[in-house]
Amino acid sequence: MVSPNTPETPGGASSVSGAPRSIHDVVIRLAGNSQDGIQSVGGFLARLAGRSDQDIMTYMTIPSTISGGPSIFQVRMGTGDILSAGDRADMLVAFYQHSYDAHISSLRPGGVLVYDSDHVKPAEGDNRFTHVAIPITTGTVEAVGGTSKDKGKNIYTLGFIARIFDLDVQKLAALIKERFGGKNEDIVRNAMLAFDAGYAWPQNNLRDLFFRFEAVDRAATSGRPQVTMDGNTALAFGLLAAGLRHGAGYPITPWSSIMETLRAELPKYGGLFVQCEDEIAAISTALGFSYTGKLAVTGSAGPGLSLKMEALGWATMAEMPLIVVNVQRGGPSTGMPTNVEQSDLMQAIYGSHGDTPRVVLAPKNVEDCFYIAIEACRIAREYSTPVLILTDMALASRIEAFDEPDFPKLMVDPKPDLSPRGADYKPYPLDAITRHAPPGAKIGSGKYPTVTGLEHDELGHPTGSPKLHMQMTAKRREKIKTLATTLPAPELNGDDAGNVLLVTWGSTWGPGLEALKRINGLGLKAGHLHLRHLHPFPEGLEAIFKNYRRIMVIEINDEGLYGYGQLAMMLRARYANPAIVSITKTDGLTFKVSEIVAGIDRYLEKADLSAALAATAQSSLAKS
Amino acid sequence: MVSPNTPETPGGASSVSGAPRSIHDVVIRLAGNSQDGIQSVGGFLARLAGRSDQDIMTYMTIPSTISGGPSIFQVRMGTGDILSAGDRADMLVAFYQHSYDAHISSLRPGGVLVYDSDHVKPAEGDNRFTHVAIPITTGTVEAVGGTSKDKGKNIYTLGFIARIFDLDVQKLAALIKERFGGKNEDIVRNAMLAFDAGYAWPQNNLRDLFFRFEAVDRAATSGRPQVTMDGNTALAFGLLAAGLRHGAGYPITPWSSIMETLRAELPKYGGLFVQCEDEIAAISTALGFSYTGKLAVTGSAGPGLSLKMEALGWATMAEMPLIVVNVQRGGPSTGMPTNVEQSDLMQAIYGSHGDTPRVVLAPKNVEDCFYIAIEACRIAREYSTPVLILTDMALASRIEAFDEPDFPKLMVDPKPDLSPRGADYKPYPLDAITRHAPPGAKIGSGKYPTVTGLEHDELGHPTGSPKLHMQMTAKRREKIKTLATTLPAPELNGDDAGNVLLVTWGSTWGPGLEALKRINGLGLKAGHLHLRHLHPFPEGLEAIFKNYRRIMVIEINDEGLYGYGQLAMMLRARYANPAIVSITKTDGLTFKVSEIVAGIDRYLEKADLSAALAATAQSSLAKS
Amino acid sequence: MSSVATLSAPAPAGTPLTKKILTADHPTWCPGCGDFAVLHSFYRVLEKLQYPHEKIVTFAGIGCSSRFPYFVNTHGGHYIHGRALPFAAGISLGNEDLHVFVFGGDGDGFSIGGNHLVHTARKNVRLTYVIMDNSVYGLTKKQTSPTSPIGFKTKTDPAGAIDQPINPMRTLLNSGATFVARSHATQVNHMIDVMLRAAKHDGFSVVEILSECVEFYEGAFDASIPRKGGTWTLVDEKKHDGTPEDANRHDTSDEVAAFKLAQQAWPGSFGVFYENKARKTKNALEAELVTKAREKTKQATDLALLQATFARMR
Amino acid sequence: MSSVATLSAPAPAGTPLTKKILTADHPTWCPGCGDFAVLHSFYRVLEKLQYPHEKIVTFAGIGCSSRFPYFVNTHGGHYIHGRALPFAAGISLGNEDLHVFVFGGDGDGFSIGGNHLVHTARKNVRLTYVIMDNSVYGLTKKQTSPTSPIGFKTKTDPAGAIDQPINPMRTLLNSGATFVARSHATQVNHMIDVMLRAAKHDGFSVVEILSECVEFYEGAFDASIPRKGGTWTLVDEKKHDGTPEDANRHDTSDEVAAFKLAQQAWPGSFGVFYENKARKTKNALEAELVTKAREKTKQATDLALLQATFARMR
Ligand SMILES: Cc1ncc(C[n+]2csc(CCOP(=O)(O)OP(=O)(O)O)c2C)c(N)n1
Ligand SMILES: Cc1ncc(C[n+]2csc(CCOP(=O)(O)OP(=O)(O)O)c2C)c(N)n1
Ligand code: SF4
Ligand code: SF4
Ligand SMILES: [Mg+2]
Ligand SMILES: [Mg+2]
Repeated sequence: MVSPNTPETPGGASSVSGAPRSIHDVVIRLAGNSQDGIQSVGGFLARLAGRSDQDIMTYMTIPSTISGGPSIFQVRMGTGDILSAGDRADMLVAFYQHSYDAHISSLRPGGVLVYDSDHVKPAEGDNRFTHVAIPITTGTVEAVGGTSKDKGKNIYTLGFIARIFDLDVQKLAALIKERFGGKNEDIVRNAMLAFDAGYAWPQNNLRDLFFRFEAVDRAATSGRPQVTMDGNTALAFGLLAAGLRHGAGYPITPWSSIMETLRAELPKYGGLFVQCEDEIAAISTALGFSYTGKLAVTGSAGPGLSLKMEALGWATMAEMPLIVVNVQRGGPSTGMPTNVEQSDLMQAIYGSHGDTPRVVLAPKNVEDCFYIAIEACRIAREYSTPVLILTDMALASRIEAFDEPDFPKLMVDPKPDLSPRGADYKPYPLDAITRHAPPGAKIGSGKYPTVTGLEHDELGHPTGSPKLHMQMTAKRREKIKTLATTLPAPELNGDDAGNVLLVTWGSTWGPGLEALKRINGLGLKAGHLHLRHLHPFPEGLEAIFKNYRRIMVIEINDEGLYGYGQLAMMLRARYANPAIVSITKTDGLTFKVSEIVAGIDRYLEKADLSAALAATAQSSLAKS
Repeated sequence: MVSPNTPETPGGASSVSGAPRSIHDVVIRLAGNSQDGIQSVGGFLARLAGRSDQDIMTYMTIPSTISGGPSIFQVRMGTGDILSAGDRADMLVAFYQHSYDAHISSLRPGGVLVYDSDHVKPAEGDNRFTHVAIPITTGTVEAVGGTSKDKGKNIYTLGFIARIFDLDVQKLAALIKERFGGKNEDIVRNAMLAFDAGYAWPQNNLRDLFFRFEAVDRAATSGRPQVTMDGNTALAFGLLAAGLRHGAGYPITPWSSIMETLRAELPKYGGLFVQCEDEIAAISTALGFSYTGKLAVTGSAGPGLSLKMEALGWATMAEMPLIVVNVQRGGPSTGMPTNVEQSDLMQAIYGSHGDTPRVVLAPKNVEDCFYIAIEACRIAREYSTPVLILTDMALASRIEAFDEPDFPKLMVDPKPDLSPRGADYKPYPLDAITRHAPPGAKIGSGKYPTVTGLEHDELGHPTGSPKLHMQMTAKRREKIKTLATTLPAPELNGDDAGNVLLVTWGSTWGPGLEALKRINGLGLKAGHLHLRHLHPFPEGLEAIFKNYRRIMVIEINDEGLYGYGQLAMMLRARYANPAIVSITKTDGLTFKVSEIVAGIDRYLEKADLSAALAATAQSSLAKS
Repeated sequence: MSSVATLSAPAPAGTPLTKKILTADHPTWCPGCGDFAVLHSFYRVLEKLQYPHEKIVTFAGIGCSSRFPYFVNTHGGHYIHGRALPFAAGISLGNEDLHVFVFGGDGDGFSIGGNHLVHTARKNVRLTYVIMDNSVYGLTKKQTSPTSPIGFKTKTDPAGAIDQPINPMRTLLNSGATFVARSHATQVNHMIDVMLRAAKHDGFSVVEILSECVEFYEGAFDASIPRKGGTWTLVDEKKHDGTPEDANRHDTSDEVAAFKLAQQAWPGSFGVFYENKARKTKNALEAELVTKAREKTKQATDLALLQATFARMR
Repeated sequence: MSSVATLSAPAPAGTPLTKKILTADHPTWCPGCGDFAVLHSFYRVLEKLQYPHEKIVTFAGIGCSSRFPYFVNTHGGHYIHGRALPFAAGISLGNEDLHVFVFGGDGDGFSIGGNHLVHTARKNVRLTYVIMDNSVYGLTKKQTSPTSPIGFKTKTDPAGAIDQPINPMRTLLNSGATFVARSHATQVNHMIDVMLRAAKHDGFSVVEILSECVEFYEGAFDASIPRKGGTWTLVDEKKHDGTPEDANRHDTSDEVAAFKLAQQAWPGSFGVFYENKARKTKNALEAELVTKAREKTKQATDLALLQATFARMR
């Protein structure tokens, strides 16, 4: 069984011997109700993959009803890089009829349908898939007794999945014990009973459903063990590693889990996180922390970000360092709170009134959520500026495995500088980047500084001077331009010249890169550029762009009044290059590789493909 | 005495006979303290000009101290179009030494310095100017008695100005009586005494300072009498003429005077204006009014606009009509509250999270403040959308004369449509522009509509459907694109092809057009395009742009990280045309014509000018 | 526009408003959520009032409780978090014929919306506001709310809440609201009574209803549920019957007495704490401004007014 | 970070803080503005307190009164309109050694900032907040404020204000502030006394000062100025001397009594209305969370903590 996402994998032929068939990766979709704890099955598989040096990515939907209800958890695991959650499933596990009805279409032809024969009746004579009937409910009941069956079903399922994919049972058992360890013995025992029952079941029934992941050595990697977590967790711990110890926020999906993690963790590090009455109070309190020399974080999702625009403008004017996290969701307004979108970029850059240059970064995957948080803190401190991190709903909630960070190397010491300042100290020197003297620091001149949102002179006192307004506006702009000159060259994949350059930002990195492989595989000369730094841009993009006939910017937002998305707008304005075009969508879901490929196809002309390839490429592009 | 702003005017030679010399227009700067009531002198001159079918423009500075202090009032009056307040003054009236010191540099060489000889000692032997010493203070005291001298000085000044420029004394006297009419008789008498004394004074002293404005017939005009007012007043009455009867706001300079006018006027029209606790409550209350079918206005300046971004996003999502006025001032943050800037354009378009297409308009002068308000109301109603009006501090406070509007033609009837809706009524039809049924309207189907900020189906009920999010996002975008197709072609002045196209928006219209005349006068083939519709753009700009070698966008904001201003950014992104460049500044003052010309000069190459003109043009461009 | 304030008369003979007619989408609330009972009671209140269907408006902010308008088949909507009151003020002042009801939660009303409550209430804008207080943030899945008691464990206070909560009744009394009552989602008849009185009050009326969040704060209000061993105490209102015992009864016009009720130990009493029938509504005050202004201008037409004003600016 | 709450000791022997040292820019206020006296009194308070110069922070929002920090030579700043309190909470919670003072006006504090007042106060964040109430918007040149009395003519109420104003003292008491006092800009010694007590209070202390805007609301507070025929009534605080007359004196720990003071007819009394020395500050509560957490983790280093956490996520 080979994932359609990786056509190049050598699929072993079916064997009656029961010897496992070798696979590269697999996409399993579990469809049930949120009460069934299918998320935890995904969690176990994810952590197992992590501990087995396999790569993994998960994807889930949150029911729109408050009271729970239909929900899915999709896990893609395998060896080598996993770049997206997979366009379609290789295996679907359906717990209920409604799960089957809603998700059978997501199963690829030739895929395996596993269903709870106690609840589901698949369509008669549908021979597109391998049907596997398992009495999940009764099987669980028999194993653990009627009482806690709903608890058991997910673990039972984990059992037969472990058997089918020849997973490491010792490690799984260990994970289960860790997970339920805290609770009383029975729970652990019940869980193991359910697991064993599920594991035992297939042996006598599906000899021919038996797979094993190809072994690949991860020599290339750090050698440090892998950890698995979602993007919000990674981001929160990135802030901790960066020495950030203070924050303030107000709950909103999908930002809340970051503030909840920080609220729970910070006291251990001697810090604190304040839940405020609203988002305006939150950014204000965070700025108060930063003012005392303790770089602080605030964050939210769209609606909350809109409320922070005035205070954020103050931060630029007063040149106060601050980290602002925006976990993007479907907009506008309350929009689609549990869907993904990348439609807050323009606001991040231009949402405040006046000329307010500020820094905007975006992580490309879960691991990058950790590292971008560290970079954001460094930039905020070095340039005394607010830094926005634009992550999104998809990164926030999905689980990935990545190498444990090299903490001893990374850790930053958070101490504020309260040393006395010299007699010549000025908060807003025209000839240098602002370095605030926090309260508590003696000022040699005896003249204490004022931070302010009014235009000001070098000492922070208000001014109506046209000259000073010009100079201070330039000061605030130039420091961000200086930052631009220090940014690393962006990641460039594939051909360094050709017909097409795919440009991505944020979580479209994975599908974008996978799409590149797909079209390269089809013989199209193309590259892929990913931007983590969205404002300011790194230098040298122009030189890269000129090597491609078309620059296609892929983003999850609207084409707008003039036919391009938000990053595309920024790039077109800066480079006035008509070759920059857009591939956008607004369905609130992450990009499927096939959608990107279809988008590319729309822009291609025969001429783009060598005579030889034209036929195949064109057609297969269109099909794929 | 000829204004440097109009080189082509034929200046008559000095005459001893006392016969007046003919002039085209004059720039008078009155410099004193805000307590001296010099504004009212400006006011009188402005209204006189209005009543004399002369054109006029005023300009004033507001002291940054709360307690008043140094202040100026500059008035430019004359025949024909007055496009800017004038780069330099032809006459300076200095009340105090500090006034003289601060403003003598603004007087053009050859200009006339009038100073209060009781307070001012001009520099010894400075023969750049005609010095005229008038004992304004003692002169006033003698005329009206010591008591109320500070009150009288300004009227005394008005007197000698009337004499020097041969102004219509009857009309002035009438204006003075109207102004002080309400108060007791003494005040009117004292005022007239002061006026007469001032008027009498020059006769015996400055025979050779005697001017008269050229007569020009205003056949071209509507024939309706002129009115004189500032931009905020014009905007407020434009809203009234458009049938707007409801509003809500929170005070902030320079928006306050609009809400104050509306609060005072609306009850007469059966409407009301609510002062709210903050800007968020204000836009919310205004949206509540609009929801009942009564189109409403809210407004503010930068800081308040930043607070409205979340609710404004709701207005786009719920498709609720609304007028939002932003009287732009110096930013960012609290910035420079009494200065002008055009730095809120990007926020107006992109300040809310998510994809929130909305309409943005900007008036070009005081008269246009009136007409753009009417257009904004029409668009808001027709497209059920929020419309932002970006005016600015300069337009808000300066006085201009313009033809009284043709009210019978203009008036709009504000009645909301409460008629019963058919059984097929839907608030958010996918195939038509939303027409809300206000509460009070019966719904035939018996299914009452919900307005919401969540993504929704055609009946306004929440949805998580990817398809509907795509369709509704398109619905919100397409209606604005439809509006774009209906917009009138923008105003194009000068050559319709050539080296340079000047592009302006908002209050830079006047200086931009005057700059065009200047460079045309120097033989440079150039045009001037003014945009009143900033989002969406009118169609056909590309066709215009291609007729010029360089498109220079003139705006009062920062060049940004990449070297262009905010409108330039929008145009570069849309047309990906590298010929679009920027002329920006951030000194918080309106553009001087000479600054624009210098800006143009920086971009010009010899090649841009015919061999013949090269020398003159180049040099004079540089000099002017 | 704004005519002098009057509550419009019941619907003319015709199909009466029934729960069936008033029912819209099926509520997405968790089974057992207290909000169901509030919704049911509201249907009953509208059945009793029989306002013209098209003149009823149901509005809300954001939260589980704020989903209310989707479940009531009237004109209405779902605004942004915490700002429903100023929006509703616009509705009430924009059209005198409407009956405006606002629903929301403790976070929506006391946290982000706290200031709008005060200013809408002090202005006495005519509308009825119902707060469904579950002492937790429900929709966002269990964070501390301004009414969460100290020690309550939430995702934002894993060690238990430490900040002193607000006293909701005291806050409502201080806001300047002219009708302030308290009820409980387990007491349907009581809810109907107070909501009915609130709706009939000519001014800003507010009802705080303890409505349990079974998902994230089970048992929050057991102390006031008899069948769970709690005590249910009603406010004993003055009957003005001149009897001696009446002297000790609660005078709903007495602010200090109301303040003392609000200061009672948990779970306190339920019923109407305060009622001020004298204060004019903002609706009426603005209408008077219009009347005065129109008299001054001798009912001049809009056109005449504008022309006269501009003539003065010649 | 946050060590357990303590007010830091007076400056070590050295140059004492004097008005001269504390004076910064010359105030841009109108001649005769009440705020001058408040500024003068504040200098005197700092002279008495002798905190280390660098540990004093003066912050404000926007308004005439909020220009205060420019005129005081300490660390400080000028934030956005109405939000100075949450900013100041960050300062106070961010560094325990600081002495944080916030100044602002009635519009800044009761209109746009009203909700922040409540939530910063109920959390009892340690700082001192001084409201200079002139019952008008000064900086924006005479619009109605939430404390403007009915009938007061302003640019936004040319026919006179019609909305019921808030009762500032009642609002402050209800906010949950643990020290609430009232003073008057014409009574310098009284201002110094109450501001001094406010500064020494270990918690959220707030002082409302009637400070006349001579430019836009002349004579606003004459009713409490003896030389203008007004009456100046002091709060008669309990001396706890066991004397019979002491029984009738005001007990600053009695909320109901304080509420009654707030309900007095204009111009009412001046002095300390309420004081709660028992309630813990948020500063202390957060510090306890840190202490408990650090004990649980046996004072592990940040590095060790992070490594252990990630090990659990393998
Ligand atoms: C501006 C903004 N901030 C935050 C949120 C997220 N949010 C939605 S509802 C809610 C609070 C819900 O609590 P409550 O008002 O008590 O209603 P409940 O769900 O408990 O009924 C929050 C924080 C939002 N939608 N908008
Ligand atoms: C967000 C925002 N809204 C409005 C303003 C304009 N503004 C500045 S100060 C002020 C109110 C001033 O009144 P108050 O707080 O009483 O201070 P005072 O000037 O009377 O001392 C207002 C509305 C602003 N600066 N920012
Ligand atoms: S989460 Fe709580 S408040 Fe929300 S619906 Fe469920 S039970 Fe009700
Ligand atoms: S306007 Fe009023 S408050 Fe402001 S400085 Fe002048 S007197 Fe003081
Ligand atoms: Mg709640
Ligand atoms: Mg004030």
